[in-house]
Amino acid sequence: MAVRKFFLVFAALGFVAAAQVLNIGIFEDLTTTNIWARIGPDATVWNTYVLGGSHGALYGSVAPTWTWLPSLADGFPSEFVEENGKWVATVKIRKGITWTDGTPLTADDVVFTFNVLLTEVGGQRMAIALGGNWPSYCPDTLLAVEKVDDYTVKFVYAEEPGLGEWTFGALGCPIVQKAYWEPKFQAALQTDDPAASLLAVVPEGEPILGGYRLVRWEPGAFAQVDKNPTYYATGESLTLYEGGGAVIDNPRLGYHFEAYGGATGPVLHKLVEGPYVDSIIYPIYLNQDAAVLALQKGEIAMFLNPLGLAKGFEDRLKATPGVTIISNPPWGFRYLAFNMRREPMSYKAFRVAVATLIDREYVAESVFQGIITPMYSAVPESNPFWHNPDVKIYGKGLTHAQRVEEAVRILKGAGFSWDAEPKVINPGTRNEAVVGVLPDGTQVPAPKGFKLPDGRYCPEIELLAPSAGYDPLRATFAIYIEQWMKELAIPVKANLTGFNVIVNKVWAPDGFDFDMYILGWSLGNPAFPDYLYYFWHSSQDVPDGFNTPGYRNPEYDALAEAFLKAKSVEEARPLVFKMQEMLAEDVPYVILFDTPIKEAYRADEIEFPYTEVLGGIQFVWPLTTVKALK
Amino acid sequence: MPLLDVKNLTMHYTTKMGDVHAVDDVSFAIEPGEAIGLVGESGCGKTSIALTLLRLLPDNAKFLGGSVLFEGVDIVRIPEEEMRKIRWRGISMIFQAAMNSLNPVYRVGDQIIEAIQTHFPIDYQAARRRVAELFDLVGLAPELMDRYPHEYSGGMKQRAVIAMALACAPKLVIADEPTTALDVIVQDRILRRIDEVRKELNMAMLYISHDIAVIAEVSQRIGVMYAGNLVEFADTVRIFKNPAHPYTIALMSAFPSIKGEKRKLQGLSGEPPDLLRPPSGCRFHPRCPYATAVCTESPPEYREIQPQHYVACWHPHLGRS
Amino acid sequence: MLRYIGWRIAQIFVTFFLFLTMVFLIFQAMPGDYTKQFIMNPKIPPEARQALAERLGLTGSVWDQYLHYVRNVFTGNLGVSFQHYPREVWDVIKERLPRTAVLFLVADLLAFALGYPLGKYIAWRRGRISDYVVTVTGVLFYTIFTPLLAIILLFVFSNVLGWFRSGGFLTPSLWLRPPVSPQTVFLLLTATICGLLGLWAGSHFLTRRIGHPRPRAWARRGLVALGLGLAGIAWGYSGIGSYAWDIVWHMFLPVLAVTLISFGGTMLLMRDSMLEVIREDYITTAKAKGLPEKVIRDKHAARTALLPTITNFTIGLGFIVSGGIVTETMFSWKGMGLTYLEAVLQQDFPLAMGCLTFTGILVLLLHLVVDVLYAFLDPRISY
Amino acid sequence: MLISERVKIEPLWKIRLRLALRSLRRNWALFWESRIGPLGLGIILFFVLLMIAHPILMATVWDSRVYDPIVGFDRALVGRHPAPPSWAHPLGTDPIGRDVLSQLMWSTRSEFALGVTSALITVVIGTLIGAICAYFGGVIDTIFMRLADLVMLFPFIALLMVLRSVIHLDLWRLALVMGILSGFGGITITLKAQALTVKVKPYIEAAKVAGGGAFHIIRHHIIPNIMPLSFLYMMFNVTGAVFTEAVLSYFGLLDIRMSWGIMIHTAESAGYLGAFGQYWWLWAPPGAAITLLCFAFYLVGRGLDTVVNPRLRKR
Repeated sequence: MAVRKFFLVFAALGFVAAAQVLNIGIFEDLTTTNIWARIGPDATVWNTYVLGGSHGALYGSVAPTWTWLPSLADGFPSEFVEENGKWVATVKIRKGITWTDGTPLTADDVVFTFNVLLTEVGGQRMAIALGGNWPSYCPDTLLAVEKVDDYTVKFVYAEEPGLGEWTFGALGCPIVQKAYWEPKFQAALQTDDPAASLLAVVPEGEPILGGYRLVRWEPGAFAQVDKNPTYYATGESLTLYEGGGAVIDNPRLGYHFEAYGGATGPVLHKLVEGPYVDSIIYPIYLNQDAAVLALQKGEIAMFLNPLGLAKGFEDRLKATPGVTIISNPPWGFRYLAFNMRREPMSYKAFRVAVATLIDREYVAESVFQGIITPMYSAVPESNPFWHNPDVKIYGKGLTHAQRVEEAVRILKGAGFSWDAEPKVINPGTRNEAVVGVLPDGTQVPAPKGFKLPDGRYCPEIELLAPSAGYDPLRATFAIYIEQWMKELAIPVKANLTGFNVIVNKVWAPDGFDFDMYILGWSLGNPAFPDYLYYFWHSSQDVPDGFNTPGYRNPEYDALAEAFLKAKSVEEARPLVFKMQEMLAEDVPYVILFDTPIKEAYRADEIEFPYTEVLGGIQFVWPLTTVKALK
Repeated sequence: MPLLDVKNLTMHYTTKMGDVHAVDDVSFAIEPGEAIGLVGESGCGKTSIALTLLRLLPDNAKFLGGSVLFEGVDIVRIPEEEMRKIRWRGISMIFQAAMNSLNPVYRVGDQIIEAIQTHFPIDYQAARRRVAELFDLVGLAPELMDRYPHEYSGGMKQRAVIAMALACAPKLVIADEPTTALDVIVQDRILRRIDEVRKELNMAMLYISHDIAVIAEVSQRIGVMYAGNLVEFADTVRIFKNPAHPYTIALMSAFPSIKGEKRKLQGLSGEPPDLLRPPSGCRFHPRCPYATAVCTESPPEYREIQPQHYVACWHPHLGRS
Repeated sequence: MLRYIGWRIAQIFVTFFLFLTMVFLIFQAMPGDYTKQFIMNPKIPPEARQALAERLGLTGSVWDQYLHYVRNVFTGNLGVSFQHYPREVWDVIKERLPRTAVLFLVADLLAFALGYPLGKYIAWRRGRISDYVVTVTGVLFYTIFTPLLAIILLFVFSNVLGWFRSGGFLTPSLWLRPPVSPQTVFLLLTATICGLLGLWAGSHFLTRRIGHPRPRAWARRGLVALGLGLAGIAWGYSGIGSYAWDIVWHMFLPVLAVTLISFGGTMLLMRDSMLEVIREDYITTAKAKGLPEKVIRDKHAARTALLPTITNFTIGLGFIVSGGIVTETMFSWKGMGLTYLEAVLQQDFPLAMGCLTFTGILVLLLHLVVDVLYAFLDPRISY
Repeated sequence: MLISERVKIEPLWKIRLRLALRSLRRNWALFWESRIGPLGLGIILFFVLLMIAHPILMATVWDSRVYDPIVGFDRALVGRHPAPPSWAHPLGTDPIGRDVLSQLMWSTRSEFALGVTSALITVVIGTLIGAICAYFGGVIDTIFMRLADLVMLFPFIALLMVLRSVIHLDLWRLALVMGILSGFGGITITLKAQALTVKVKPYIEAAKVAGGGAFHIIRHHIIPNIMPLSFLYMMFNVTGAVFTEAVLSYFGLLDIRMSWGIMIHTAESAGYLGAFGQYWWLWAPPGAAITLLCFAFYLVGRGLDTVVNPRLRKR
C-alpha cells in the first residue's frame, strides 16, 4: 500500500518536473520571512539568497558592472535644490508596475515605507529600532519623504546629502506595499514595543514586486520560491556597453531609458530579465560534504556559499562530469590590525618593519598553493574602478633575508635597538639564519633584547588570530608572522583563539583591548566603498566603533568626509585613491590576503547570463536572469 | 539395594594456587526412607559432597573418580539433560542460606509452582493446590504463597524453602545446615517438622551440619568428615556411646555438657589443614594426640571395624574400658 | 506511593531550581553579547545595536535578568531566540524536538534490544571466546570516535552502495505538495513507537495470569504483532505512508550509527549485573530445581539483572541534546543537538539556555519515571 | 629454644614488602586473566612508543622545516598537497603540506597529557570527597551528593561548548575543567558508596577507639581501601577526556594548535573529508588513533574491574 503511494508521489514529481525547477543548495535555514526582520536583525546571507528577489527598490547597482540604474524609478532623480533651508529632490516612479495582488505601485507605497522608518518610537527612529541595514536606508539627515503626485515622491534632507546618504542610501531602500502593511504597522504602534511587534508579523500573502516569491518553507528541510507571473521587469532588456553606457528597454511597460552615454561602443552584456525558472527549491544542507555529494549526484544544480568552495571540494568536483567550476575575486580582505594606541605598535617604523617582514607571496604560493590571493591595498584590485594599483608595498619582491635586513634597518633608523642585533648569515642558502657561525668562523649570537627607542625593553605583544578550528588559513598566517617577528627577537605571542573571543577583546566594552589581531572583512556595496570612512575615520575611534587601530589622521579624516559627501562617483574616485595611498603608507592595517570565491554548478542544468562577477554568483544571487536547462 | 550409594567419591577444585582436595575417597550409602547426618568443621567438604550429588559444582570442580549411584544410575556420568530430570524430582535440597535461595522478584508460590510444572505436566491451578498442601504441611498459611520473599520472616522463608524442596516428592532430600540461620527454638521446631514430614512421605534425608548436636536427634546414622575424608560412619547411638576416631572423640567432648556451655575442641591444637597441601598419611595426624610414625606415612584405609561401624584410622579407639 | 512521588517531585523542583541558577550564571559569565554579531557590518550604527541589546533584554542588572529568567521558565516561557528573532525559544524547540526524539527513541530502543540479550548471553558464557569477542566488539563501538563511524557509514552506504541520501530528513522533491507537515509525521511516528512500546509493556500485564510460560510468551508476541500490523495498516491507508516512509528512509543511517555506538553501554552493564546475579544463591536453587538453562538465564538471572540496566537506559534518554550534537551534524539532521550547537556558536544564549533547561527538565522527569518503573519491576521496593 | 629455632624473626619492612609484592603478583595474574586488560595495555604501550619516537625522529632524520607538525611544509610537493602516502611521508601530507604521521605522533603527547591530567584531577577530587562524605555523612554528605546530582544533570560536551567561550580553553585548562567537572559528578557517589562499606569495617572502629583522628582514619584507612576503585575509574575518565577533546577539536571549538581532532577538522574544513576513500589518510589515521586510545584505556579499565570487583571474576 505504502509503496504504491510512493510511486504516485513520483508521478506527481514527474509532473512538477515538467515545469522548470532548479534545486539550489543552501547551508542554513531561513530565520524569517518578514521583510523588516530580513533587512533588520535577521539580515543573514541565507535569508537574502532565498527572499532577496521578492522586494524591489527605486534604484540599484546592477551586476556585473555595478552600474547604478533605476529599477522601480523612472529615470534618475532630480538635482537637489535648497528650499527654505532644507534640500529637496524628487524621484519619479515607473507607471504600470503592479503588486502581485494586481494593485499598482504608487508614490503612496514609497512614502509609507519611509514614513515607517521615520516614525519616532521611544525617542528613536523606527529605522534605528529595527536595526540591521535599515538605518543606512534612512540616514539621520533625511527629514521627510512626501508624495507629490501618484508617481512622484519628494525627498527632504536637512543638508545636501552625498552619495552615502542619497544615491547609495535612501534610494536603495526596499519598498513595501502600503495597503498590506498599513494596518499591521498601526497595530504595532499600539503595542509597547512597536519595532518588536512589527518584526514579529508573519507576512501571510504579502503582495510583492520582485521576480520570485516564497511559496513553501519546510523548516530545516527546504524553501521554495515560485516565479512572479506579474513581475514588472519580465522581458525587460538591459544592455551594458564597454564605454560604461547602459540602455534599459521594457516593451511590456513601454519603458525606455539610456544612461552614461547610452549605446556607445561594443556591447558588454545584454541581460534580458526573466524569471525563466518556474520555481527554485533551496534544500538545506548542514554540511558542505552533503551538498557536494548532492551536486555530484545531480540532486542540485549548484549550492550557494558566501565563502566559496574549499580547496578539497574543488579538487573533488573538478573530476565530476557536467560540473563547471568558476573562480571570482572576492569582495573583502583578511588583515592584520595594529593597536596604535599602544607601544610599540604606535611607532610607524615598527608597523612598517612588520609589514616588511610579512612575505604574503611565500605563504600564498608555497604554503596555500594558490588558494589565497595576496592583497596590498585597502580596496581589493578586484574592483578596478576604486582600486588604486600603485600604493606603497613594503618589502615587495624581497627575499626573506633581504626582508629581515630591511626591517632591521628601518627599526634601527627609528631608534629601536637590541642587546644582540639580528644579522642574516649565509643568505639565500639552505641554512640561511639569523644565528650561527659565519664562514670566517665568527659566532653570530641569537638576536635578543629588543628595545624601544627610549631604551626600555619592548613589552610582550599578543597577536590574536582565529584558531585553526575556525579558520586554518588565518591561523597558519598568524603562526608564520609570529615566527618572522620572533626571528627579530620581537617578543610576540600568537594566541590562536575563538572568533568570539577575538571580537569581544577587540571591541571590549571599554575601548579596544588588544595589541595585534587578524580578522577579515567582507565589504558592502562594491559600487561605493564607504567602509573606507568607517574603518579609519577618527570619529569611529570610540568604544564599539570600527576604527580598531585607532588611526587618527586629520588629512585622512578630511578625505573620508569629502568622499561621503561627494556628489558623484567620478568626484569620489581620486579621494579614494589618495586614501588608499595614505593607508598603505601608515599601515594601521596590513592587508594580507583573501580567497577567491570558487563556485561549482552543473552546466547541464543551469545557465547564467555571466559568470565573471565580483564576489561570485552567490554575491549577486538571486538572479532573475538565470535559466534552467532541464 | 541402597537408594544412594556413594563409592570412593573424589573431587578436587582447580585453582591458580593448585588443587584443593575437597572430597577424597568418600564412600557411604543411604537406604530408602533413612535419615543420615554428615558432620564436620566448615570447609571439610560436606557441602561439596551435597553439591556433587546434585551436580551443581562450579566450573573449576574436577571429578576424579568413584561413582554416585542413585537408584542404580551413576549420576556423575549421565548427560546434563537426564541429570536435570533427576534434580528435585529424585534428589532435592534445602539450602544453607534459605534467606537468599528465594528469588526476590517472584512470588514465593510461583517459584514452587515453577519447580512443579517443570517436572509434572499439570496446569497452574492444580499446581497452586499442590503448593497449598505443601504450605499446610510445613505449617505456613497457604494464602502466603502470593507474597514476595521480602515479606516473609526468616522462619517463614525456611519453611517455604522446605516446602519447595518437598514440592516434587523427591526420594532424597539433602538438608545443608537447614537451620543455622535461625534461633534455637525455631531451629528445633523446624527440624522436628522436617523429620515428621520425612516419616509421612517416607523420603530419605541427608542432613549436613557442623554441629553434631543439631542433627543427632533427627538422624539414624552419622558420618564424620575431616579435611575431605569421611573418617567415621556409624549409627548415631554408637557414635555417641563409643566413637572410634580421635577426631570424633574430640567432637564429642565439644558436645554440650549438662551445664550447657560449649567447650573448645579438647586436646586439639592447631587448625584444620590447608586442603591445597593436605598432610601426608592420615590428614588428622598433625593434630592427633595419638599420632605415630605410620600415621604420617600412609593414609589409613576406611574399614568396617565392627558391623556397620566404619573408621579410617591406624589406631581406632576400640570398645571402652 | 503517591506520597513518595510527591516528595520526589518536591526534591526535583529544588534540584531544578539550582540547575536553572547554574545555567543562568554560566551564561552570565559569557563575555560579549549577541549584538557583537553585527559588528561585522559597519553600516549598523552603535545606536541600532544598543536598541537591539535593549530589546533582547541584555541590559539591566544581573539580578533583574535572573529573576526575569527564572520567572519566565517557571511560567513555561523560555524567552526569545536571538537568531530567529522574534521567535520564541520554545517554538524553535517544539519544531526541532520531534526529529531528535524519533531518531533517538528508535536508536536507543534498538540499542537496548541488541545490548540486553547480548549482555545476557556473554555473561552466561563467561570466559568463553564468544564472551571476549562480543565484549571487545562492544567496547570498540562504544568508544569509537563518533564522526569516524559516521564517515565510514556515509562512505559505505551513501557513497559506495548509494542506498541512502547523505543527509537531511526528507527528499525535498517528494514534499512539494505534502498533505501533512513533517512535524506532524514526526509526532505521529513518535506516537506510534510509544504506542507499540506501551502495548508491549501492557502485554506482560494482560497475560500475567496465563498458566504455562510458553503460551504466555506466545500470547505476548501475538499482541505485539497485532499492534505492529495495525500500525502498519494505519500508516498504509493514512495516505501519508509514503511521506513517513521517506523520513524513515532518511533515518536509517543516523539510527544505525547511534545504535552501534550505544548498544555497547547496555550490553556491558547487563553483562556485569548478570555476573553479579549469577552468584546469588537463588540461581543455584533454580539449577537444583532442575529448571532448563534458558529459564534460569532469562527468567531468574536476567530479570533481576535488568533493573540497573533499565535505570541507565532511561536516564540516558534524557541526554538526547548532547548526544545529538555529533550525530546530527554528521548526518545533517536538524534536531536539538544541532540547534544547540548553532545557538552556542552564534551566542544565541536564550536558545542555548533553552536547550539546556529542557534537557534538565527531561532528565529530572526521567529520574521520576525510573522511580515509578522500579516500583513495578522490583517487588522489594514499595514507596 | 625450640621456638627460637623454629620462628625466624624478620624486619617489618621486609614482611610488608613481601606482602605488597605478593598482592601485586596476584592482582597482575587476575588482570592478565581478564585478557582484555592486557590487550588495552598493549595498545597504550604502542602509543607511548609513538610519543617517545617523535622527538627522536625530529632530532635525527626529520628536518623540522618539513616535518614540524604545525609550521612544517614540504616544498618538494608544492601544488600536490594533500599528497598521498610516500616514502618521505608514510601517511601523506595534510592540505597545507604538513606531514600527517608527524602530526599524529606529536599529538599523542598532548592526548596523554590531557587524558591523564584530567583523569587524575577527577579521581583525586572524587576520592577525597567520597571518603569525607562517607566518614562524616550529615550535611557535608548531603551537600556534595546534591552537587553531584546537579553536575550530572549537565550534558558534558554541551556544557564545555558553552564554557569554552567563558574560559580560553587550551590543553591544560581543558584538562583542568574536565577534571573538576567530572570530579564533582557521579564518581563521588560511587566512591562514597565504596567508602561506606569500608567505614563499617571493625578496624575503623578499632582505629577510632585507639583515638585516631578523623583525617588520620580517612587518610590511612578509608582512602587506601577505595584507591583501587578510584584507579579503575581513572581509566574510564581518560577515555572520556580524550574523546571529549577530540569532539570539541573536531568542531574547531578548542584553542589547541594541533591534535587528532584538529587534524580531522582541518581535513573537513578544507573539504577533503567527504571524499572518503580518495583522501583516506587525512581522516583515517587520526580517527583510528582517537578510537584506539579510548578503546585501550576502556579495556584496561574493564580489566582492572575484574581485579577490583571479585564478583566479576571467574569462579
